[in-house]
Amino acid sequence: GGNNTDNTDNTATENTTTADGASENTGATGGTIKIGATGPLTGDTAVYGKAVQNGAQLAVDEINAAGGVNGYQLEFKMQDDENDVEKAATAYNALKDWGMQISLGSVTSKPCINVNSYASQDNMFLLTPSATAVESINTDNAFRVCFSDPNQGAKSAEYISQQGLATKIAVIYDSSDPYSSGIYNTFKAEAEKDGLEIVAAEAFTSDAKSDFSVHLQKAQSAGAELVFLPIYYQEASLILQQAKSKGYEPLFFGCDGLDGILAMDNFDTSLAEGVMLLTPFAADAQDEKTVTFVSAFKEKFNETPNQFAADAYDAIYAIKAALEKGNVTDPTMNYSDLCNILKVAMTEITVEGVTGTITWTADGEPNKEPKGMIIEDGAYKAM
Amino acid sequence: MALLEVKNLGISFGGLRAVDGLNLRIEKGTLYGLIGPNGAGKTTVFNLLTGVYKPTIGTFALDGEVLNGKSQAQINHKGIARTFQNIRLFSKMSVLDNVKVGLHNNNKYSSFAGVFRLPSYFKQEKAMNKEAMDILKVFDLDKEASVTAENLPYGKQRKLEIARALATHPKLLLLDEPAAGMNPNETEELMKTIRFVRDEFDMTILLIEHDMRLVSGICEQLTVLNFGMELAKGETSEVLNNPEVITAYLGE
Amino acid sequence: MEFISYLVNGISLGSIYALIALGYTMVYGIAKMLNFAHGDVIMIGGYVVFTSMTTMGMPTWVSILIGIVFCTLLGVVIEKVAYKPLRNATSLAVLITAIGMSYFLQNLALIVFGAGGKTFTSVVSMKPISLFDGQVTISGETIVTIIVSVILMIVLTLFVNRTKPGRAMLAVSEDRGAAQLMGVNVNRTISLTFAIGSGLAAVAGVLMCSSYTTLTPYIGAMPGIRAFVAAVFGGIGSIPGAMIGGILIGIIENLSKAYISSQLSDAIVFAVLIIVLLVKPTGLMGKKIAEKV
Amino acid sequence: MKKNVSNLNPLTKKNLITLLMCVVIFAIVQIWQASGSMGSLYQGLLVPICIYIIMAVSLNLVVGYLGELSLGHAGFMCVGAYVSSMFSIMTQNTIGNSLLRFAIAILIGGICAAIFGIIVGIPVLRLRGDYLAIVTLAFGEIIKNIVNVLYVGVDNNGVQIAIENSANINLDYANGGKMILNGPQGITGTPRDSTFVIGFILVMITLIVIMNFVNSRTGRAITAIRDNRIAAASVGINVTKYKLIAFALAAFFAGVAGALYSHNTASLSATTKNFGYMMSIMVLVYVVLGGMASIRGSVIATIILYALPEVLRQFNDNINNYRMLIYAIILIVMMIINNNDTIKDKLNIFKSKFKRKKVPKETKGAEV
Amino acid sequence: MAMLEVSNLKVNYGMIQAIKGISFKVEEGEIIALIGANGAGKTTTLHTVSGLLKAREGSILFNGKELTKTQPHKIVEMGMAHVPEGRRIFQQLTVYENLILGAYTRSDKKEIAENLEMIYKRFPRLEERKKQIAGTLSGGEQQMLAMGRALMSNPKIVLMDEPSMGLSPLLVSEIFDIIQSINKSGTTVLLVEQNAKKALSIANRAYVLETGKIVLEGDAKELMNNDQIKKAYLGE
Ligand SMILES: Nc1ncnc2c1ncn2[C@@H]1O[C@H](COP(=O)(O)OP(=O)(O)OP(=O)(O)O)[C@@H](O)[C@H]1O
Ligand SMILES: Nc1ncnc2c1ncn2[C@@H]1O[C@H](COP(=O)(O)OP(=O)(O)OP(=O)(O)O)[C@@H](O)[C@H]1O
Ligand SMILES: [Mg+2]
Ligand SMILES: [Mg+2]
Repeated sequence: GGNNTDNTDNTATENTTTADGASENTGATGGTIKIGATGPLTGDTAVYGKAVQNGAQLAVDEINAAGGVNGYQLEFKMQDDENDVEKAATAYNALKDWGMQISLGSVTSKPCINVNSYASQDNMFLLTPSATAVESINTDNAFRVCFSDPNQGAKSAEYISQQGLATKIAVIYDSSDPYSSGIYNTFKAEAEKDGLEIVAAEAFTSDAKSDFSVHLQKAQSAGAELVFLPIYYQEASLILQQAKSKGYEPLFFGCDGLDGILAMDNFDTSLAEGVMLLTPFAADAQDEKTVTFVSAFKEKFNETPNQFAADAYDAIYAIKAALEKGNVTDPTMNYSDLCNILKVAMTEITVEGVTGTITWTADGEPNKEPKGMIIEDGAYKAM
Repeated sequence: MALLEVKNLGISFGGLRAVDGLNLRIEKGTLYGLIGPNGAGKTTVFNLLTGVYKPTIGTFALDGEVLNGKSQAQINHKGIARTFQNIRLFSKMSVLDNVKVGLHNNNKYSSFAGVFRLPSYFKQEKAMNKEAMDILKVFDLDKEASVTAENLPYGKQRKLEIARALATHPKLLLLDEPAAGMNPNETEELMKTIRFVRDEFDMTILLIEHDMRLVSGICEQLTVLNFGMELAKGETSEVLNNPEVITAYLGE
Repeated sequence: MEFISYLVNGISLGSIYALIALGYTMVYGIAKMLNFAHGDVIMIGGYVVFTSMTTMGMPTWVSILIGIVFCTLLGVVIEKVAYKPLRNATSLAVLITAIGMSYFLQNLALIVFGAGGKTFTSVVSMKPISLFDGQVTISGETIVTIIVSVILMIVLTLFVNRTKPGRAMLAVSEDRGAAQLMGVNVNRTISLTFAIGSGLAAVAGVLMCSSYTTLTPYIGAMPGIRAFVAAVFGGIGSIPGAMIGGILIGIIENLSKAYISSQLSDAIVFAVLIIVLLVKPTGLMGKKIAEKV
Repeated sequence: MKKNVSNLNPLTKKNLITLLMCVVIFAIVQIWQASGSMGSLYQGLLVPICIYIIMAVSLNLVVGYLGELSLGHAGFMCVGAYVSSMFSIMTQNTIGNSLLRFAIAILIGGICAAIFGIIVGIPVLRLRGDYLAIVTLAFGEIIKNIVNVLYVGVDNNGVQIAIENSANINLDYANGGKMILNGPQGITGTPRDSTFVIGFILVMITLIVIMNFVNSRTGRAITAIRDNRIAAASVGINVTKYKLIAFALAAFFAGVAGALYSHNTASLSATTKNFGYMMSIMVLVYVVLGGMASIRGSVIATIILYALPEVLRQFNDNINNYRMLIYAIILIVMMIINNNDTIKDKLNIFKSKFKRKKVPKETKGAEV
Repeated sequence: MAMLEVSNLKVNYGMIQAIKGISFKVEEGEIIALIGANGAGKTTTLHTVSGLLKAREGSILFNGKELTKTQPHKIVEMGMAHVPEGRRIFQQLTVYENLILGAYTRSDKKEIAENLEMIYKRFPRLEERKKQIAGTLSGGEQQMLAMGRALMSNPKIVLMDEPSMGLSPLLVSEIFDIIQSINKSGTTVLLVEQNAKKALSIANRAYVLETGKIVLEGDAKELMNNDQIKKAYLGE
């Protein structure tokens, strides 16, 4: 099936109009293409979902203001999946009823796997901004903007050994989170190859993620010179604070999950002094693209964007590029036909995004370079 | 051989010797009374005989089989059933179901047969219903068969407890203050019922009661407890005229 | 030496649980309900203090006071609106309503304060104590938390056992009807219990956020459960039990992370709880249930 | 009186109505689906609703009939989900008939969950009241935690199991070795065998089995234990044994629900929300709102409460964005309406106005 | 004006009407007996008077104040005590704590202590067991405790629901003596009893309740000689 014209029971919001209605009403620029995403908008990972929502919305608004894509507009809608696989499927279905033609998949890995299992069945084009697990995009309709877990883990180990940052390394990771444990696993494998010694690998779970005294103590006792933190910034901020209060001062090294730490409300940035991270995006970077994005985002949402927002922003621009590349001029096209065009176009485009210059391989993985960043005086600096 | 043979039975709670070296012999078919002042240890004797408490000393045997140490359920299997001083019904279940729970071990079929409604289910349920109604009739409760137990007035709840205990086909029935909360007429009626049960079901009954009308009316033999120890025992009329019993228990 | 360090860390984690468990056990012991929203009142307390201290720039002690007053009122309002209509319903019905209330508070906070984490500024200015040449440090927050929870434990124990409203609480916890026959105003007593419990939640919120400084709408849920476990561990309704239970849970959690497995520490904490309850079926300090037949 | 004796089961009629209600709902859904006007959202809700009906009805056996508060029901679901999923993945190539494979997977899931129910039940059921509740919660969390550190793979040497680290498992990847359960990453690639029809059949089986069970000798014993443990023991009921039976049966169906769950999603992992205490509590909400010891109530409450926040999705953003807040408020309001004495009284009076005619019939029934 | 005046009282349990419009009066200083068979509605009546149950209709005036709209604890404060059916003692508290809770509405420490002494004198067993957890007392001991607890509030009127239930014959006589003596010292008594003979022998007047209706009332001594009563309630 897969046509979006029969969603009559859909209550229209100001800018929601059915596709065929729009082609008549909006005059010269005809119709809209509907992009949907699922992600946690409630629950304790809501901060990531909200970031994606805002980042994508910003890009959509910018594109529409600049005249849209090939003469038509984009429309974006996000449904809450509570970071739950079952709810993600429901959210995806709700978006389909709404008339979604392109999916941004899910924000988080596990739900994205489930959403993509439906999307691939439907042959719906899927471009997730932020689901890192390998399996999230293991079908030909699916792509992602962020790095995959193995990619990040391996890159981090490589970077640490190449730069000679340390040899004795401790890892603190979230064993209940696929993102975190995924990076840890590949980091570990790569680290062994590169001659790094993991002296302590301490896990925590989402049920007990505020007390890190034991983890830090073990790292310290094992003589770790560098603590690798493949986790998100909210927990990282606690780790930094607790390390400081016990007087433990190793190097801290993280991945893209750490980005956002400086923007936390009331965060004492001196705690993060010297923290290094390997991330494709840094809100404090001084290049023009980033500066415009960050200031537009701040103005619109009164918040500093993190990498989730940046990835989502790039995802929308990538879709725009692919639509243009594939020369999609009919916004009423059904999602399956659209997918056939887009999945070819994706491999042919280059996006100059805020997370770097990106191209895609046919298996959906992005090619882009992470930047090594270090926090100095409360701001990122390229290393 | 006596049906119930209690030898030197005792239990203490902390420092308190609630029952202290009790001896008791009850012949089959007797209506036996256990009386004594409040806190003398009568209910505790029942609790020992039904396995709620384990005795610290002494033994008791039913039909020659020593039962102390066994669980409540096992003791019931062996043939002792009871009622409670503070009524304990299955309060949210119907009157009929209360009695059917009493029949639990007499009309057996497997859980499997129950779930898949095998013929044994229908056969046994039918038999259960019939017997339960018969027992209820004895206590004049058959009209209330479908009433929820907790909505029965107090006196009828007491009767239902007896009916339920009887449904387990005991050899020995222990009744803890069956007439409490009944007026003289109701007590009279209860006495008839108890006698009827004894005769009809060939039952041996041990009962605790403070209502002397009932005690003197139906009990054939008595043991008087005081401070956990035997104060007197023997034929009812004798015991009730015992001066010690009068001062400790009956008053003038 | 490491062991001592783990122990100290465990105690400091446990003291937070203990503080939360005190509030839990009050409501739980008296109103006979699992107030699943307790953890979320703690979270609200954290936000209120954060807002007045950081956003509005009020002095610390004023902020704390505002937090306590706010939470106390919140507790009373919640009780009036959601729990009081269920006074004669089963305790399970109230439990479910409390869960509804928990969802409500979380989602409300999400909308009002946003999903992003905020960093709480510790209200404790005490310097950490350093032992054994700095090998073991005890943070100021820990010391304050322990002192506060011990004081609260004593005050609450005295209150419940020695004062008239306290006695009313005991009566209400056993048999509301009979308590009324003694002249106890059951509604007021339960409201008072909630007021105290929620005030304690505010204190717990402030101290928890001072130790673990990230503030999100969901920070209350998990410590709430841990504190509930602690309260049961110590014996339901026992105030000193809640304190001891909390500290022990903290210690067990940290020692098992340190010496057994950091991944399995949740399982270990719960396993210890199960074992203790099997040996002592009413918790460490719980009264043996007297049930005469 | 004769009539009463021959009428073996005064509850049969009530149960038949419940079953009939389910069949009617099923038929309506089928027609709706066939007409093509049912949106993806609703279609997607069908299997989950079946899953949670099974969960709620089985939990009602423990909470409503046995009278013990269990906060770890999701733990048994977790066992069923993981075991059945692993089974299906391993036998995907050997058992060609997906229906047969799924049937076996469901059975295995249920049985393993029941075994866990017994293992958990033996110590747990000695405790009482809130202590029992917390220990069931604890067991549920332990199951969840263990599943998260478990690594299971297969290769030529058979099934291999390790804990804590994927590196602890030496799989011969070169020769088709495959990691099945990958710690916190969980299981991916379970065949999506669950369908609404299968879900519906399982719901019906669950309902029939549990209804028959509670209306049998065993069920009566269980209800008796709930009402008065000491009295139950006094009439010769082995309290522990019957508690255990109820617990194991409930766990079995939770396992079945778990199998249905895991075969309805492409990725399986154990978090607080699914398989943790949050899910146990969510199911408890259905049970309590539907009414203790009311199977029909559980079914209806599950349908309404599960669908509610999802149905709110299709409204405009003002509603959609606040749907969890709305859900919370509705939940509280429903609880109050259902359980407040004054409101109940008013409702009763209201109802009796409609039922006037029926009253004499009822009294007659009681007198038979 | 009567101390307690109940008129046209109706009480329901759900759909079932348990009290079907009864009226009775208790004058200050009287002992009034309320007798009736099982399920007649005696307990229901007392529960409604002390506010534990809500009346459907009718009024209850206590010293001129309407009780049907008054909360139970206020009623206690007004000077009413209730020895409930089934005793309802606080099982997990000690005997002493139970008694002290009885004096909850009072704050005169010294008089409370005196009152306690008086109770201990009347029920020496309670003094012996003052530290025992009340739930482990024997049935009769619990009955004494329930009685003692109600008297601790120094009430103007006390409602007693079968106070002699479960007591030994010796204690039964004693309980009735006690009732008489507290009555002499100025407490009005509304007494529900199955032991109608004893109850009527100490009461001034009595009411007979049958299935929720008052069927007979009058002077207690006269009722004792009423054949109907003799037959139905005295077992003669
Ligand atoms: N579990 C217990 N713990 C402590 N003391 C107990 C316990 N059970 C009974 N007692 C005490 O043992 C004594 C005997 O109690 P029991 O209930 O047997 O008395 P009884 O003879 O049945 O009295 P009554 O006629 O008043 O019911 C009482 O003093 C009681 O307080
Ligand atoms: N909670 C209840 N729900 C429904 N009906 C009840 C309830 N309590 C009592 N009843 C019914 O109300 C009527 C009056 O009961 P009540 O307890 O007042 O009688 P009573 O005169 O005190 O009897 P008894 O002498 O047995 O104590 C009875 O028919 C009883 O079945
Ligand atoms: Mg006794
Ligand atoms: Mg009564």
